[in-house]
Formats: sequence, C-alpha cells, structure tokens
Amino acid sequence: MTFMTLLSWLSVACILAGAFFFIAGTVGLMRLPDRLSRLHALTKADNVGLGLLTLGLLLEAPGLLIGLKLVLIWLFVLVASATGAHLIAKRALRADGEDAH
Amino acid sequence: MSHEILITQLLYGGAGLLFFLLGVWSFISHEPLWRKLIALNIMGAGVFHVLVAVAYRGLDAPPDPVPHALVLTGIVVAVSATALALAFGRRLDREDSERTPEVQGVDDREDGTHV
Amino acid sequence: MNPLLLGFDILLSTTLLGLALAALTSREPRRGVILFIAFGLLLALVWARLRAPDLALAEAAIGAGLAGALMLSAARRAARRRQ
Amino acid sequence: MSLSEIHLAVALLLLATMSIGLIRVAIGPTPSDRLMAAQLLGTSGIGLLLVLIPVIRVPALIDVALVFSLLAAVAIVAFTRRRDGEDA
Repeated sequence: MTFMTLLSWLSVACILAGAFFFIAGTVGLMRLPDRLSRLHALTKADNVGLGLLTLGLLLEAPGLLIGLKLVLIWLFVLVASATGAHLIAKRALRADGEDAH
Repeated sequence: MSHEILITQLLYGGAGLLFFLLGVWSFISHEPLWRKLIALNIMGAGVFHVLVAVAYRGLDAPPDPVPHALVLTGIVVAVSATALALAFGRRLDREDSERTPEVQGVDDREDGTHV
Repeated sequence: MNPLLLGFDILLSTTLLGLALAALTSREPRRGVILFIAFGLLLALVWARLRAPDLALAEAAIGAGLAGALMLSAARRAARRRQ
Repeated sequence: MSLSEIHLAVALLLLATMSIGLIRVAIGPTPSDRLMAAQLLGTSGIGLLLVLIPVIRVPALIDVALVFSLLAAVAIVAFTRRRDGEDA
C-alpha cells in the first residue's frame, strides 16, 4: 500500500515537473528575441516536458501494452521534433522569399 | 449532474453555432477559392460541434453513437468536397488560360481567380 | 460543477474561436492554410474532450492531415499566381 | 479522486501554454514562427491528450496521441517543402 502511494506520488511529481518544462518552453517561445532561439526553446523544453509527463504516466500504466505505446509516442515525438527543428532552421537560414511578405 | 452535462452541451453547441456563422460570413464575403474552402470547412466544423455536443452524456455514461456516425461520415465528405473543389478550380484556371492566352496577366486577380 | 473542467472547456473553445478568426481573416494563402491545419488539430482535441476518440482519429488523420496537404498545394499555386 | 484533479489541472495548464504559444504562431513576426505551429501542437497536444486520459476516462485516446505523434512529422515536412521551380 505504501509502495503504491509512493509510486503515485512519484508519478505526480514527474507530471508536475513535465508541466514546468512546458511552461518554460512557452515562456521561451514568447520572450526570446530571435527565431532560432525560439525554435530551440520550443523543441528542447517541450520534449523534456513530454518525456517527464510520459514517465509519470508510465509509473501508473495499467498494462504492458499501454506502457509500450507511451514509450513509442515519446520516441516518435523525439524523431519528429529533431527533424522538424532541423528543417525549420535550415529554411530560416536560407531565407528564401516564398513567404517573406 | 445533468446540469453539468447541459452546460457543457450548451457551451460547445454555442461555439459550433458561432463557427457556422463565421464560416457563412467568410464564405459569402471573400472571393478567393482557398478562402472559400477554409470557410466551408469551418462551417462544417460548426455543424459537427453541434452534433457531438448533442451526443455528449457526461463523463460517466457513453455518448450517443448515432451522431458520431453522422459526424464521421461528414468529415470524410468534407474532405472529398474540398478535393473536388480544388480540382475544379485548377481545371477552370487551365481552361481560362488556354482560351485567352493573350490577356493572361490582365484579368488575373491577385489571388489566382479570374473575372 | 467542476470549475476546472468548465475552465478547460471555455479556454479550449476560446482558443479554437480565435484560431478560426485568424484563419478566416488572413490574406496570405500559406498563413491561412497553416492556421487552418492548426485549427483542425485543435478540433481533434475537442472531439477527444467530448469522449469521441474515433472522431479525433478521423479528424487528425483526414481533416488536418489530408485536407491540410491538399490545401497547402492549392495555397502554393495561389501564391505563385499572385507574384 | 484527487489524482484525477491533478491531471485535470495539468491539462488546463498545458492548454493555457498551448494557447499562448498559438498567439506567437499567429502573430509571429517571421514565417519561421508560423511553421512552429505543427511542432507546438504536436508536443503540447500529445501531452494534453495523455493527461486527459484519466480525466475523461477514455483509454482509446492513447491511439489518438500515437496518430498525432506520427502526423506532426508529416505536417512539418509538408510545411517546409519548397516549390518545384525553386533552387535548393
């Protein structure tokens, strides 16, 4: 019983820490001066936040399949985020004129 | 409990009504095809809002499946209609420029549609 | 009445409304279409909130994904003709 | 019961951060800010869906989150694709 409550407290702590990283990412997105810094804040802080959130939910996962799906979701988001950050930064650095109006 | 369900239904239903009105306004007041299509899709989203809000039965009971089936069909139909409209628009553009190649660029509106 | 849930509903509806207004009033094709795709993804969150995961799946994959790709190509064409 | 309340509070917080981020996306001074919309909705939206599962009591939402995570990559690639005639 105490182990279960300990586990659920740990889960809540992880989820709250994840929420803190999401807030940090949004503050960075709003406040940082140039677009590459903003991209950095968005793609790094949010991914750490999602990782902590996934970890927190994983501690309470009812089954193996659910846990596997949670881990899979985080891995997919990591891959998508790395690719997306790279593509956006490349496009920003080349400064093509497609939508520069 | 039923009070709570009613408030949620009214909130999302009212939002749906607002989306429908916004979509109608944009559909009749904006000329370019892509803007009309966005307006049409947002009108559809408003209708779906009303239907799904009607189907909602609170957190404890499963929702009504019939409006969900209607909305699922509606989503697919909306995408098909969008694709058809885009194909028609492209065909109209091509036929117009084939018929009057010498005035192309004169009667072109700024957004790709023709007079 | 759960005040947190009511706040969640109101914030979700307000964000969606703001996004719809921004998408409907934008003049640049690419901007409008990107805002419309964001609208579709948020709409999937509304279906998830109203306990319709099947609709959320369909909206995310078909509504935002397929319609977004279609309209992005149309926006690209419209932007090219504008220049 | 209080655990579900915590989840709901975190969901509300995530929605608030997402809404504020969407303001930046909508008014963003550069086009690159706009391209971050899919990125933002991908991560925050997936976090929101995952936290919403114990609140709404719909376990199937995890599959929706899975589709979201796959779609985020596709959307980013679609946004950043260049036109045919354009170099690089």
